[in-house]
Amino acid sequence: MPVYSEKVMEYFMNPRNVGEIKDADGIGEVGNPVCGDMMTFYIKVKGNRLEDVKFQTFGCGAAIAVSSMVSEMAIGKTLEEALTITPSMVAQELEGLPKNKFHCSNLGAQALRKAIRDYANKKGIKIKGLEEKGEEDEEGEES
Amino acid sequence: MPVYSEKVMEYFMNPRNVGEIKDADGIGEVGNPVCGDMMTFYIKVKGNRLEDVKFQTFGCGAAIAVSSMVSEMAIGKTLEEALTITPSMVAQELEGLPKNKFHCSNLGAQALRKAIRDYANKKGIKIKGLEEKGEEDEEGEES
Amino acid sequence: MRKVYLDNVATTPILLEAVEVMLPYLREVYGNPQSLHSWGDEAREAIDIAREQVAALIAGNPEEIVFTSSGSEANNLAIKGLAQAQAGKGKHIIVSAVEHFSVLHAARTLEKAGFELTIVPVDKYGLTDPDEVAKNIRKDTILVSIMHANGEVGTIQPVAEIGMKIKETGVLFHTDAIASTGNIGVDVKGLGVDALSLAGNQFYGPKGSGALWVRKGLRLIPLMDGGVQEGGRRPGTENVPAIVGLGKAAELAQRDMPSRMEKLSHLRDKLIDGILTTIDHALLTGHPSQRLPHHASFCIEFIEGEAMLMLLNSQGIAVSSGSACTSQALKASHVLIAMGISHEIAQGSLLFGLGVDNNEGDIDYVIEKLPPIVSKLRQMSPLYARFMKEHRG
Amino acid sequence: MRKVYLDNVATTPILLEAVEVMLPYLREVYGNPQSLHSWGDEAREAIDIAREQVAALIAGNPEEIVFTSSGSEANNLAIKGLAQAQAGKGKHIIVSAVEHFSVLHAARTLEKAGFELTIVPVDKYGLTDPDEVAKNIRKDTILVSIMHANGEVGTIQPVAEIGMKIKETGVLFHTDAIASTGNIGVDVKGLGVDALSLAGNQFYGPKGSGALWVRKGLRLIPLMDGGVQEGGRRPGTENVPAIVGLGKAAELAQRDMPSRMEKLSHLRDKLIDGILTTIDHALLTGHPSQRLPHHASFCIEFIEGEAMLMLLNSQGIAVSSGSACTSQALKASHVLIAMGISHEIAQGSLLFGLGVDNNEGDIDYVIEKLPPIVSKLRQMSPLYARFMKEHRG
Ligand SMILES: Cc1ncc(COP(=O)(O)O)c(C=O)c1O
Ligand SMILES: Cc1ncc(COP(=O)(O)O)c(C=O)c1O
Repeated sequence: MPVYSEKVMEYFMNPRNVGEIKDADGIGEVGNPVCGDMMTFYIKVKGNRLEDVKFQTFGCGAAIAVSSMVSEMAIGKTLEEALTITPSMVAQELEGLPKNKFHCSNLGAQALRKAIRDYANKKGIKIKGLEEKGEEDEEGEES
Repeated sequence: MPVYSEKVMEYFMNPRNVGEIKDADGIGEVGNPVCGDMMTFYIKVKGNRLEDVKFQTFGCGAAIAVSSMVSEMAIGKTLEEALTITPSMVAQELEGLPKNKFHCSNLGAQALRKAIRDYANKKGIKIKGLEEKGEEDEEGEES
Repeated sequence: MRKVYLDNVATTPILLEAVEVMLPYLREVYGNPQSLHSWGDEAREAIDIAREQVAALIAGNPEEIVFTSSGSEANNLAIKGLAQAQAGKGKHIIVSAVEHFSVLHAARTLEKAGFELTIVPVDKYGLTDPDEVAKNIRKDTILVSIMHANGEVGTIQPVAEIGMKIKETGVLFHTDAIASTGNIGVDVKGLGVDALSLAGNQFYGPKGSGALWVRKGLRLIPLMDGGVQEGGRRPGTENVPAIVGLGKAAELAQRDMPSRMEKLSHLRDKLIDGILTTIDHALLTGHPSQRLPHHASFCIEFIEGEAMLMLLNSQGIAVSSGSACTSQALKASHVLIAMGISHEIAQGSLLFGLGVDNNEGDIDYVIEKLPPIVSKLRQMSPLYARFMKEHRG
Repeated sequence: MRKVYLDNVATTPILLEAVEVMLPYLREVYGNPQSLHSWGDEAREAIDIAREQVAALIAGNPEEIVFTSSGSEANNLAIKGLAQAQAGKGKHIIVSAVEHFSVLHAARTLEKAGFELTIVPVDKYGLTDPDEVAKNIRKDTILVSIMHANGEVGTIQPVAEIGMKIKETGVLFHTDAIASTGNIGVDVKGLGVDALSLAGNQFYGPKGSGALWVRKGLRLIPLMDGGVQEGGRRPGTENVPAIVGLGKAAELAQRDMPSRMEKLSHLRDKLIDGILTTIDHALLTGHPSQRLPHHASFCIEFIEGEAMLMLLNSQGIAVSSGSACTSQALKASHVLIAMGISHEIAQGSLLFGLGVDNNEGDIDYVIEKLPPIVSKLRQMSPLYARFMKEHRG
């Protein structure tokens, strides 16, 4: 097996927050099945907080574990706080990722950010931390 | 060990006719220590026959076995008969030689021929089978 | 938990009979085959026997066998060694699009060094068209290499037909028979090849053992320089135990081939049936009938191979995948892509290599465990969700 | 009959402890280290441990170890792989005249491909002068390869001094430490090298195991193309049992080196003394003190090596020779010739490689058996007869 940490294995085998939120307040989709991984994040916002986060992921063990970890890290956070989640924080929470799987942790953070952006766009609001990066940057960042 | 036949091993381990004939009637030396093998043949002629043949050999197991076999094949033969001993006859009597040791069987027959030539030169006689080849040819033949 | 090893395409276990004959050469018979004493003799004689056993398996002559340390080495030696030896005659090489990287990348290395390379395509089953090969032969073509059986999709190529088609051109013909040798009948004369690669760990022999058969008289530039081992074609102290084990494995493969083939193709058919009937949107890859008897490969749509491997492993089941995520380079299998399978579907690659140790229970176990794994991953998959919306909702 | 193996320079036996750790990887732990399941995990973990053990023996880092199938392969990979990777900078290579053919002929192959080769001489002990190496470095020099210890004459080269001398030039420095590693202390940092070759069967590890240590960050063009094994530097399914055995042998060598060296150098000195005092016109080859602790080599004048080997073998004694007759090419050892020994005297080459299994009785036995063998052959030798006439008569 890939040399995954126990934490990755746990989050892969028993993923948290899998699924779709039917009436999501924001949806973010990143990746591409051609490249191997694709993630869709759904968020439900209450007040300024992420009341619920769910995901669907097509991809490897790391991609699933990352999605699961990001969703768990995000739930309960304010939107501003959620936007501070970085790929390296995700990797660290997962007790490390194999080198050639780093890009999965990027994808997770990107998908969440995209869902928040979707929410912001729909609401026509500005959120601190969101304007700093263009969408294109997000797709490409650190990968 | 080199893949030697039992006959080669026997003639190497217990070589026949090793040594020098002090008052030899003919002496033939071939080979060159630089190349790995050197043989000296001594003959004693009585009437027209090889009454005794002895050899000294510097060389590998095959060279020693060949010398030993040639000496044994030659003793008792007439000079003309002895000159008909060919390298392949020697190899055959030894039940074969590894490919890269064929040249040893050439050396043995050559050394005997040279000793007979020496005898003929000393006596000023001609021997059938001797005139056919020049000395240079002998050194080089089939090698 | 039941343990079911179905990754015999990656490597087989060694048969105990082969291990047994190796043990003395690991321990008491430790001489160097090049040494001129009885320790050396014993080692050399053991190698000679193995050379005969391997030659017999493929109907070649013992002196035509060059022992190598792996299948990959045999392929590299064949491609580079033959091409370089023929370079005076021309510089054009032909290989198929589904060759193993040890052939394909070796050919690419030659390309960088000034050779010209034609890569012939395959059809959706992974088959190379003999006419396509023949058509591409030019005046300056010196080498054709078309694999005998593909390790990823199991397809058996029409090597004998290609051999016939190109025979009169005099172009050298190599076949990578690493996935096939020892598993199906391989006969160098019947195939009409000039060189053939094989590897012990594909047919219950040891790792670290391989061989290149090269037709007598053919020149070959060695990959490595050094001593005179293997007739000057492959230097380095011989790996006596591995060679001895390879020889024994060859002998056993020859002896047991019919029974192994019968048993394995039966289990394989059961596995293929079981998977195709219990899992929707599963696709058999490779040729449906012209395939290795122990080989079953699929693409399971909407999900990814590595994730399946991990969940199968958690159930004690070992298989392989050609998905991008399972490759170091994160690229989907070039074999599946060459067969026209989309990158998306190639991601769901799953590959079963059955072995002589498997039984019906193993197959039942897989057919029981795989469908819920597929369901679980599909429940997570945005592709599956989208598909369901489009087609059912 | 007593059996005395003194050909440990050709190959050592494997220590039983090393065989023991290999056995599970020959039998039950048969996974492919590249496979993504627990069978693969077990194999990969075993290789990781071996990599640490081998790295520890030479004070390198585990990720700097590239496992190969032999010492010869490691040398070829180093010479060809480093030179080709550096070819953009220059094309000049320096090796010594006494290198093993896997270095010397590899360098010659590069020469044919357009590289330039300087072969630096050695003195009568087989030593390369560090100044001579430094002097030959040019602007376009890219690689120097000087062996650590010579397998034929046992001489240990001043590698560390060469390393110091050429350090500031930035030229890559490889050493063939195949004869030395595991037998004497080898420390890649102390030696100041960029790459180092070693082989398991030179220090009681398995045949079919070798390694190239290459300093982190150095580019290396692989000899073979294929899979991603060994960080893309050496493809082919890993020979797990051999690698595991190599690792264990490395660990044992590190642990037992002082005691082995003491024991072996004592036996060696006894052997050298015994031979030089019982046999006239015998010459110790190589350096009298700067030599491998288990190595004793001679030229016995007036007679030829193969004949001695055969008679020694008939007494149960195994040794080697560098005589022309013992070589396939029928050429005297290039090492002895490079040391200025005449072809005639080189013919009498005899080479003893002592091992941990030897004891005083073995040495006594050789000293008892060798003199009559020498006498017997000298009695047959025309060279000896001539010498006796000239000097006594
Ligand atoms: C110094 C040296 N280099 C290279 C080799 C080649 O080793 P192998 O033939 O095992 O590949 C040897 C073998 O004895 C050696 O002594
Ligand atoms: C067709 C084919 N060629 C070559 C190889 C390479 O074998 P190895 O990695 O053992 O050298 C394989 C391995 O499975 C194969 O299936």
